Amino acid sequence: MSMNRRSVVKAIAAGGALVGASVLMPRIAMAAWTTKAFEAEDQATAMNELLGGAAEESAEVTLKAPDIAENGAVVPVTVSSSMAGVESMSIFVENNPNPLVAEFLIPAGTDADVSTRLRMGKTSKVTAVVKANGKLYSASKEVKVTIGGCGG
Amino acid sequence: MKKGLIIAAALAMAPTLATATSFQEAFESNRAMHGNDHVFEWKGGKYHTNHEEEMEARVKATKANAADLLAKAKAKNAEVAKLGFEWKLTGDILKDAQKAIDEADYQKALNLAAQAKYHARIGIQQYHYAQKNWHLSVPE
Amino acid sequence: MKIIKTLALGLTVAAVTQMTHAADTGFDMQTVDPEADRIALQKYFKSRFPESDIADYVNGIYAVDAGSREQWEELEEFPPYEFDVEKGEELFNTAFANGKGYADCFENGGVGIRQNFPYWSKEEGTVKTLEQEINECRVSNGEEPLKWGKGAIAQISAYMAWTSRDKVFDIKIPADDERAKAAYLEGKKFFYAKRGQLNLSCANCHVQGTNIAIRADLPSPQLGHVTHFPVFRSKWGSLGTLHRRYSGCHKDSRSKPLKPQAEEFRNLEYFQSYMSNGLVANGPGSRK
Amino acid sequence: MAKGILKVKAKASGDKTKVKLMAKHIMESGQRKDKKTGELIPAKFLQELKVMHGGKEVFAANLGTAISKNPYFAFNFAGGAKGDELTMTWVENSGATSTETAKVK
Repeated sequence: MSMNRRSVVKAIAAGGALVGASVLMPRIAMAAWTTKAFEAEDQATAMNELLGGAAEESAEVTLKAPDIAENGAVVPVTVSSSMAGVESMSIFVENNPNPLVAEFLIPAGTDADVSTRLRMGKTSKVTAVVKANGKLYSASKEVKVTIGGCGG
Repeated sequence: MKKGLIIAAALAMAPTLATATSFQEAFESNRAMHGNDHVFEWKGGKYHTNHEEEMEARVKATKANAADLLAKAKAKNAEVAKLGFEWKLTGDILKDAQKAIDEADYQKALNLAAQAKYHARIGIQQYHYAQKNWHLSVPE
Repeated sequence: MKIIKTLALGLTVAAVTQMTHAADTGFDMQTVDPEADRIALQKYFKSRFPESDIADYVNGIYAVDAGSREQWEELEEFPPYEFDVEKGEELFNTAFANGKGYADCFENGGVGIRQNFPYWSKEEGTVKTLEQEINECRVSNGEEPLKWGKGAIAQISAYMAWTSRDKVFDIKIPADDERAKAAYLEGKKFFYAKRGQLNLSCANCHVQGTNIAIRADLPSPQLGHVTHFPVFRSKWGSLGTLHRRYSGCHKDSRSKPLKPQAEEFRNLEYFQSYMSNGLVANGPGSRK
Repeated sequence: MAKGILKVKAKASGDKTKVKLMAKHIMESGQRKDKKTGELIPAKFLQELKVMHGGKEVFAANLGTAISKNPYFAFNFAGGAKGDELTMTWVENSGATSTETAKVK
């Protein structure tokens, strides 16, 4: 997962405007933020750019998300897996403008169990992809986003 | 014969429809079903389904007439505002009416002013209804 | 439209038949009985939602709707208002230019007193709310008043609510001042009066309409309505005061909202808070 | 130290440490329009977050614009004791970055 050229350029440009090297350092030390994956507009491309392939559904991946989101701006989601050797867990919202929401890197010793809150523009399938022992496994769920009546 | 049937039906459905025999109810249901400019019969008389404000707007579309109706609408809205029952959109409708006058679209101004005045009148009605009947919605 | 009218008519007629039962809760100065109202309201919700515990109504809609409760509990794992409570504490403890502070304006230094608001002020002959007194504190110390709806005033109010968590609401209607009872009655009347283009009263949605979807929103129960304010609403993406919510609700019925802290709104808050007597203060809250 | 944007609740329980953290950040998606000007508000969001404990990485995330305003994450890691320090480093898409610390309770 090497840093692609565009994000290096962006990092240098931004870093240069701030404090230079000291700002840049931790960025390089971190796992790269994959521009192509995060900016992809369809899920298959995003998944391929991020993880290098498609995932197969697995009962060992658990995606906890509401059936009907109270508010699309804050949808609580938990991804977990009972598998050993989990390296990363990623979340995709198929109908968002950019389907890739986040990628969590799970070092050895950390549970494959992460909660977060995400934005959904409209009703969509939400997919969690777990990378374990170099393979990709997924679980999906449809989350409905509705328009409220009480705007005030 | 036909009339008798209707009355029988109304009685059968009482009390839900009991008050529907008032002129107000006859007017509202005809208005809801047929819109404005519809003629209906009630207790032997013939009536149209237009709001009084719609009739007020049926004057020559001149600047003076539009300004006159707008002034009346504003006064009515001030009245309902004082009672705390002003509707949300009325202020903007009044503004749009003024804009239409400024753009010399007097028919549009008349229609908007009539709409605003209607809103204000119903708001006042709401206030008086609430004074008398608010307690009816208190649950047991 | 017609259907709605007919329905409304049906409801009105149904309400008339109830009137004889409801009459003992009082609709005028002679008969109004706040304590009877409060007990009647609790009974109403107990019969509507037998599974829900009365004490749980401080959690609003989540007391009666399991589906949204689960998401709310996830949010409460790390509530979105925590930054605001922190900021509120900082603001609360920042001295005014004259060296005094909010603590000087309130009983017990402003700590643990949320449950006593609003209260009837005999001297001023009006209902006083917490936000009102926060601003009065500022003005009397030579500071500019804060805007009512959101921002600093909501944060200070949130901090004060935070220090009052689990204290029991005990709103009093002094028997020696008829005007207090009149203010309560006005608040009650406001709550039950239909208004706006949609011809809705607060009660239509928050008593009869509790947990019945308005498009995708489930109206909260009137019981416990005020206990958790100020509230961080996901819809707002920020913290807001009770009167900000009143304005919003008012707009939703297509009324032109009254100004925050208008006498009508303060009377409404007085009535609603009295209805929550016996429940605990649990503000600030998070809502959808 | 300048006040950070992270609020961390880390609690050691048994052989694990449970971490819940929230960042005070707008997470501007770049897809919202300014209500007044009608122009798109440029994206401004947290892109990366890393949590270290005792020199070892225990959590890292790469984030997109669909993470909610005031991003929230919860996870558990093995080890950790009351009083230990966690070090969090975040990077914004602007390139701005900072490192903050918090204690395990």
